[in-house]
Amino acid sequence: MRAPSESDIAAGEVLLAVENVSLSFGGVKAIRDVSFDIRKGEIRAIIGPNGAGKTSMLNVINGFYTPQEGRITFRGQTRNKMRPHDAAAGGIARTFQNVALFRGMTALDNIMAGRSLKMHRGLFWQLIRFGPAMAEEVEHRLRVEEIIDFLHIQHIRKVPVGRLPYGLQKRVELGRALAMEPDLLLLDEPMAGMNLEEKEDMSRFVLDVNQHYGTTIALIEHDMGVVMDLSDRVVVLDYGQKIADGTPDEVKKNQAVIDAYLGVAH
Amino acid sequence: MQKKHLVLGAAFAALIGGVFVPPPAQAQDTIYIPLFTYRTGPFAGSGIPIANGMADYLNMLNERDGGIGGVKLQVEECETGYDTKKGVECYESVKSKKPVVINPYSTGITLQLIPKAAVDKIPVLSMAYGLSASADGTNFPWVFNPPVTYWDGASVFVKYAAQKEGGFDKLKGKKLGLVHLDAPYGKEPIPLLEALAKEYGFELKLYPVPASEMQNQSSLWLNVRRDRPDWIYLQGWGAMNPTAVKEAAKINFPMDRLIGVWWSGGDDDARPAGDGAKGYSSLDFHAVGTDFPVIKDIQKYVVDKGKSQVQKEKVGENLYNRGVYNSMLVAEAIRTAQQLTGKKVVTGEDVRRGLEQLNITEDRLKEMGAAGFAAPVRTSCTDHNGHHKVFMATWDGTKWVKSSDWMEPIKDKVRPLIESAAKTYVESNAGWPKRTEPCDKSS
Amino acid sequence: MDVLHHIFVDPFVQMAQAPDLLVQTLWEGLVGGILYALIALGFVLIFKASGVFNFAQGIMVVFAALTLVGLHEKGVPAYLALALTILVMFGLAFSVERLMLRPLVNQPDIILFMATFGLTYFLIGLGELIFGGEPKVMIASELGLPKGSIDLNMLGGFISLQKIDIAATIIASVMVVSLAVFFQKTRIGRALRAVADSHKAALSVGISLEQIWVIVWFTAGIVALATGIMWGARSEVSFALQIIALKALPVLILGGFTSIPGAIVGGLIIGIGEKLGEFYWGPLLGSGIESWLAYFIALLFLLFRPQGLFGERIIERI
Amino acid sequence: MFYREAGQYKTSYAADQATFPILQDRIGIGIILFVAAVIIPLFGNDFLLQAVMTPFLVFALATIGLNLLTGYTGLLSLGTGAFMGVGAYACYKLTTIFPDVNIIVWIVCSGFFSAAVGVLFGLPSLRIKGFYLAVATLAAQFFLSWCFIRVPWLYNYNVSGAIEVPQRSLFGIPVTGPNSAPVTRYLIVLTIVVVMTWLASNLIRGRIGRMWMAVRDMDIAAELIGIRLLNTKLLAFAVSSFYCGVAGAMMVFLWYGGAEADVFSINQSFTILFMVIIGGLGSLVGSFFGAALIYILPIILRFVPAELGVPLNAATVEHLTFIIVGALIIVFLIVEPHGLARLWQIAKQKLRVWPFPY
Repeated sequence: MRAPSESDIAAGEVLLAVENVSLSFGGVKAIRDVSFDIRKGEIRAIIGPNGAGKTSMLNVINGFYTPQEGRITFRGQTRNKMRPHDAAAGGIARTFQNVALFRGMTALDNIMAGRSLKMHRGLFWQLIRFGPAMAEEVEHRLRVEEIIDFLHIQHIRKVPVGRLPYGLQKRVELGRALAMEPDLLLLDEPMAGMNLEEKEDMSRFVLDVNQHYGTTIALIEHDMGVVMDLSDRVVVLDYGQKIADGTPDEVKKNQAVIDAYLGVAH
Repeated sequence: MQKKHLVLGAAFAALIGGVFVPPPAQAQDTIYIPLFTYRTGPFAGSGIPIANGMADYLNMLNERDGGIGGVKLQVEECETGYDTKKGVECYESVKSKKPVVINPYSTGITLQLIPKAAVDKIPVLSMAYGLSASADGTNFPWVFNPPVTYWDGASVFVKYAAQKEGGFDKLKGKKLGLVHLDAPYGKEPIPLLEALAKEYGFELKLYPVPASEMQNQSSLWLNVRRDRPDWIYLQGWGAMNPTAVKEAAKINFPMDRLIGVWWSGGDDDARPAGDGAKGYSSLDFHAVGTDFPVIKDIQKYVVDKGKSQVQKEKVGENLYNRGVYNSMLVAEAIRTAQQLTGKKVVTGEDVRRGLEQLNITEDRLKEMGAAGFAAPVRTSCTDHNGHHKVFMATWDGTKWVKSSDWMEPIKDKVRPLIESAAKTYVESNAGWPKRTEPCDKSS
Repeated sequence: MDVLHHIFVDPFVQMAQAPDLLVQTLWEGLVGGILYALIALGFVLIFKASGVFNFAQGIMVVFAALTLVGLHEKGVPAYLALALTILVMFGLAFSVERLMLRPLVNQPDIILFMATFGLTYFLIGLGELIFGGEPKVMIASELGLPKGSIDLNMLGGFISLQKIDIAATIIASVMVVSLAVFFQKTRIGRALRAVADSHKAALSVGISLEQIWVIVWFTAGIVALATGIMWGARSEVSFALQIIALKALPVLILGGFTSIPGAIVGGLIIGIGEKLGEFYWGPLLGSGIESWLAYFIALLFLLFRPQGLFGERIIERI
Repeated sequence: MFYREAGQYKTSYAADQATFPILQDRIGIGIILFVAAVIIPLFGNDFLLQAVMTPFLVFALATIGLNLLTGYTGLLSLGTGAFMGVGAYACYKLTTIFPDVNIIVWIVCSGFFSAAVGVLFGLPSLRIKGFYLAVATLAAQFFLSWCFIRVPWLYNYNVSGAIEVPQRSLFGIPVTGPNSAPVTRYLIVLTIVVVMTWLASNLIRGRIGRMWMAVRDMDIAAELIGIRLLNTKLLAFAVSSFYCGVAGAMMVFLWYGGAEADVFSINQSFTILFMVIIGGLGSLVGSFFGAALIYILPIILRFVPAELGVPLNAATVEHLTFIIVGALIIVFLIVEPHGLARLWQIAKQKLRVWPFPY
């Protein structure tokens, strides 16, 4: 089913490595000394109970939070501080737990906005909107239309996203992230609040993205079935600590994971 | 919901459409005098009594004499709120009705109208306000600012201070302060005071009050307290005046050394400070009170008949009488124009000649029922102001009383400054038209 | 070098040489600051309970004072006029809730903010229509407020304390304390605090949201009336006052939009800061810097502490 | 019936991205431009040209300027008046220093000066948001107002402290100063406003416009898709102030013919903000509606009592105008918080299905 075989990934080059990262807000420790890596071409799941620090982990990866300790190596470059737009320029895109679309804009404009980094015509040409500027606009529009076709959202192109149902909003958000043509795509609960059918659609999109574009994906998800089906490897967080890391099957059998999910006292 | 939208849209469209309705046509047998007034806004306190005085005198002429020379006056107020934008709008809206003279009643609006006057052939009468330089009739044939300019006023202040100190030579080393509104109007006297400071060797201290801080002057007056100026000249307007007078009283500044320009001499300017303002003087060029036949006539023909907006007890207050005085000048200019042209219904061009040949003598004042109300006024083709005499009015705790003789401005200092300022104005406005209007022989 | 000397040395030398002027400046700043704080307090009350940034607070000050003086002019005895004015302010609060807030509930902040702009225009027009645009003299003595001043000869000069300013300080303090007690001790007060956190919590106390809005707008109206009386007695009652009300904005920035102590402390900092700035440093720039100094103080402060003096640090989440 | 897009297929993305993709809109705008550029100059009287249309267009341009900042980028500004002032004073200085350069060049160039000042005062916007930012812009407003009075160099040390517009000509026809015909000035204002509106509409539909709206709708997400917040916000300040600056220069040179500092006071800022909100945040066509309603409505209200023969004095009318405008603002916000632009959309939607109810 998947393009790269599991053994490929096992041997594959590391795209992003998280080493000994700790993050705290005031006195509250959100992440404690967590290390793991994401290899090129894989689908990596991050799971854990509520409040385990999963979203904080994604925020650290794309530079929205700066960890107090530890370092992050992305495509061979190590850093411990980065602005989010640098992460985006480096090829990290993401979607959000609570849809973070630009509500006042149409679906098309939202996805086009995802291509801001790839467009270069300056203020003058933008004002004239003629010649090179129009050519650039049309060129990127073509790419965006491909994504729109891919996600089957042609009919809502010109609808302001604030008026769309939740499931479609999630899809538009995925489209916006794809428009950035990222190397690493972070998905924060892409299937939260969806019905079964929508979940299946979304799962297929995630797999297709991984296969078609060869995009590396890190995702947070609560639906264990989805996680086990989709992901190549899983890292489990609980109370900000890593408690397991491995293939879906390994993790499923891990006693610490079972305890965490069943709420055994520490 | 949807119906609401439709109704709103329709109402909006109707309103937009309304503006294209042409203004009603004017009857041709009247003389149209628009009055730009401000009964609203932060300066309404000064604007209301003036507006009442101006309107009441002209209405009285209509009621008593049937207008001027048998022609009814059509008086119409246009509310400016002392806002330049609305003033210009007023001007544009009255322009088509062939006004014979415009009273802008704001220095800001006057400045906008000065260049337009010559083009539209409508004279501008900015009575003792506006651009001092426009007293030069050679360069400003369409603008008039009798009876005095701000520079005359400031020179009288210096003269008065010198008198009290015991001569101009005693001014040397003294400190004279100017508390002024931080706007073109307030800054107007500065060049003259600077020139006089050089001449007589006194030190000039400036205390600007930003328009937004008119009611919040305590730190400024602390500065006054620190500098201890010997005399203070107050060039304020609206809410600034009463606050300044109160603050002066608060720092124990000697009130007899605080002199206001004529626009700082409203009853409402001094009243809030009550007894504290006793001794505060302001310059003036017309009398206060109702003991003049002309004011009595206004009461009889207008106020008592309920044809005025004024509160009865406020007739005769300083700024009310100023409005009356303003309208007297307008009426006399129209009368002069009628004499010069032999026409009954005069135009703006005729009234410009009338304003230029204004000669209100003592006898004429008596005829008007205003003997002792004001000093004679005379203008000429070159001198559109006259630089007439003013006097001091002092607040006695409840009203203004005349407290000095009529004092002549230091005309030989003011006039050259006016001419050079007029020249600068013309030079900086490339293409300023040369005077082409012929000068009438003095009658 | 000379410039640096003027900025960093001269003013302090002056302060030391004429301590009476320094004390007087501080006093003027204190009184000015209290009045700013009172205007800001009205903002805070409403913002806390309804999330509305009430631009009309400044005009409410003028409107309240104008109503009071206007009624007195029409022959109503002073204290009765005061009572009637309070009634008018209640009527205003009631109408605002009924006609403006209720239909606009759940709209974005900027819309409610704009609506209070509309209210400002409306009240300016209404006030001038009923009572006329002339500035009026505050009926301070009729209300039993003291007149005159106490001159203290000390520090090699004199310090003049206006009795009305002393009264303003006392009344403002009493007002703040009673508001604090009201918020802490009474059932309605607790509900008001609850509503700031969660609208449901307020409902559980048994008070409807609508009632709470009427109450806070009414309270803000009374604060406005007190401010109007004080400032009116210092200068006069006129619409020019509304420009000064804008000074409450930097005060709010300093103090935070929801903190009552913040409004007070912010008011004092702005009041004293701008008076000191104008008096000692203003002449360097040709005076009149008071018109923008307060905003610059607030701006500088914001750059270092964006959440205000008493505000909590906001952690952004997504 | 008549207003349908059905049947109008686009065959290229370029056509889909045109300024007016629907034929009827193109016809409509053509008619409006024809009326504005031909009918009004031919048949309008001076009052209509000079006191209604010219100010309306000037305000519309300033409203577009503020709308780019507040409506499209979500940054609240109360300093519009001052930024307009910078444009006016810059234009005055430029034309008095270099009198031979065409005045229209200077009117447009003066926008660069206010853009620079706008960027300077926009710097705090990185750390400050919402109402807090409004205070930063208030600082700009009051500080610049103070400068206009206190820096005599700005008004060439004129004794009056005001700037007076010298006469300047284009092809021998006076375009500024008292001798220029209202119709000339109106046509120049119209041209500048039309061109700049077109440019603005290009801008907001392209990459930069999308970046602005992204920052407005969710700045965090915008940052995570690679938008540099500070640059984007400063660009918005610059372009917005540019528009306001040109509007300010036009206000003084092509409408007032002279001005004192008071013209650019805080009240001007509030007026423009009203226009933006009433017209509709984030709508160019709304900017025109807003400017029309707030500027022209009071003028009409002034005439209404006179036309109906109701004897009201000027002051009462003014008071009533305040009351009505205030009440209208509230009513509009209640009925349609998204401004007149939304009403316009709804009307178009209705037209699309007319005469059927759905």
